[in-house]
Amino acid sequence: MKLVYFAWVRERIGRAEEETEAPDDVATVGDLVGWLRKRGPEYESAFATGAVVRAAIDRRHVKPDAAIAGAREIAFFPPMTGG
Amino acid sequence: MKLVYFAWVRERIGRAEEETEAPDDVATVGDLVGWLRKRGPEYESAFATGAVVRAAIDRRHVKPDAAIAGAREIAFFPPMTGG
Amino acid sequence: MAVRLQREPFDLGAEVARLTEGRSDTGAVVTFSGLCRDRADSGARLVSLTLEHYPGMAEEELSRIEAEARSRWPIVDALVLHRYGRILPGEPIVLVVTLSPHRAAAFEAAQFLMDYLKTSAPFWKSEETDEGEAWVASKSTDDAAADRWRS
Amino acid sequence: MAVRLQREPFDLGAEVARLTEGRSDTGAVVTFSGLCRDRADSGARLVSLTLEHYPGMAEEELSRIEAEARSRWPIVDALVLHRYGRILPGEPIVLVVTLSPHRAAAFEAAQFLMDYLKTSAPFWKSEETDEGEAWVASKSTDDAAADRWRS
Repeated sequence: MKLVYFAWVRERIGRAEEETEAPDDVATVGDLVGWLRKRGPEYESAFATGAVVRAAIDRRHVKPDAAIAGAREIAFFPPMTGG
Repeated sequence: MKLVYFAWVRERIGRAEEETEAPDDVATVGDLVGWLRKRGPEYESAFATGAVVRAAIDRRHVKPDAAIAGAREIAFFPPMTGG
Repeated sequence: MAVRLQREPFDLGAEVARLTEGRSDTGAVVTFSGLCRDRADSGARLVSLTLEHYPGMAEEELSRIEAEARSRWPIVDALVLHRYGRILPGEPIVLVVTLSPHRAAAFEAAQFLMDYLKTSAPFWKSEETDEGEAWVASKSTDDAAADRWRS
Repeated sequence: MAVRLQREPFDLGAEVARLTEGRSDTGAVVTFSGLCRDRADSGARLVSLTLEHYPGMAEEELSRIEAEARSRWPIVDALVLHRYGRILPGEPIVLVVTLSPHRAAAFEAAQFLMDYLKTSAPFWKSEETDEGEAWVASKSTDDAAADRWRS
């Protein structure tokens, strides 16, 4: 599973993408965030409580309760500010 | 007092403008229309009951009850279809 | 702020470039172009449109509509341009441009200008088709569109 | 119907000319141009904007928004063009164009495209000012603008 990060989420984590395998009990996007936060202070900073981070699975917006089974690419980013 | 006509009002009356003096008892735009209708079939046709004709006094839209005293130019025309 | 009447076609890009050139306080530019369609209201194929206007009042009425828009929305500049005379299918008839720091204001002011222009600016369209010439009838939807701004 | 991402500035007149050329079934063309302002959200003088995007998803999401607009309004053609990379004050950032037989549809579809684009297209602005660089915070007014289309 490929994780990709954008804007200040990318900056806080310190990389634009990475390959990872989450444990079997990580079933949703919310679970994945919880698991990532324990991997180090850079993740803790990116996903800190109160920080609003959005997610996409295979290039479609999803909510935290979305299942990650079968996902090829999961993206995390701040609320969009284009236009 | 100058009267000016546009679009099918102009075509029915057969002229674009004319100078006229209405009798003293012609006080409003509505009175003026009533008086004009009696001047001939071309006016009768232009201002026939059911024909929707709008008016302007000195280049501002007015309603039939507008007073014509002091008017330099009174215009009659169909509802606008620009844009 | 400007109002312009002209016989000739206009160039959208050139008009907008003139309005935005040298200024960087404008976040939003909305344009509306009204084009001459190839069908008359009757459905017949349109040969041409002829636009008659009330010289003097047309400019004054467009200026009044523009002043009203300016009083309702934070518009930093605007243009209302209307053609008269003979117009062929595909050609532009009318252009409204609004510049504002905010997109909602630019959109609403442009819609307001068009809605009011349609019902109050003294212009009249005559359609030439294979079946002859006929004056265009006013639309009740245009009156309704203008009415929604009255509060 | 088209969606385009590019680094270079665009030319409004040329884009609209390309969309309208050779067609005379379109009564109404609405354009929205979003321009880079000379002030950051903080009020500081802006040196430049940098737009980061999610390659692949940005195009797909803009296409989804455009398809949604097309399903809601009688749009005969549309363009959504978004820049990325470094952008200077006064330069254009985004362009939306809608073509419709009717002006209300052209206006509403353009507003819808902009409102949805603002909240769902994966672009992020970073502002460079005399005081340094900072990510632009999302605006609750943008969320509210997008929400009004949900019924």
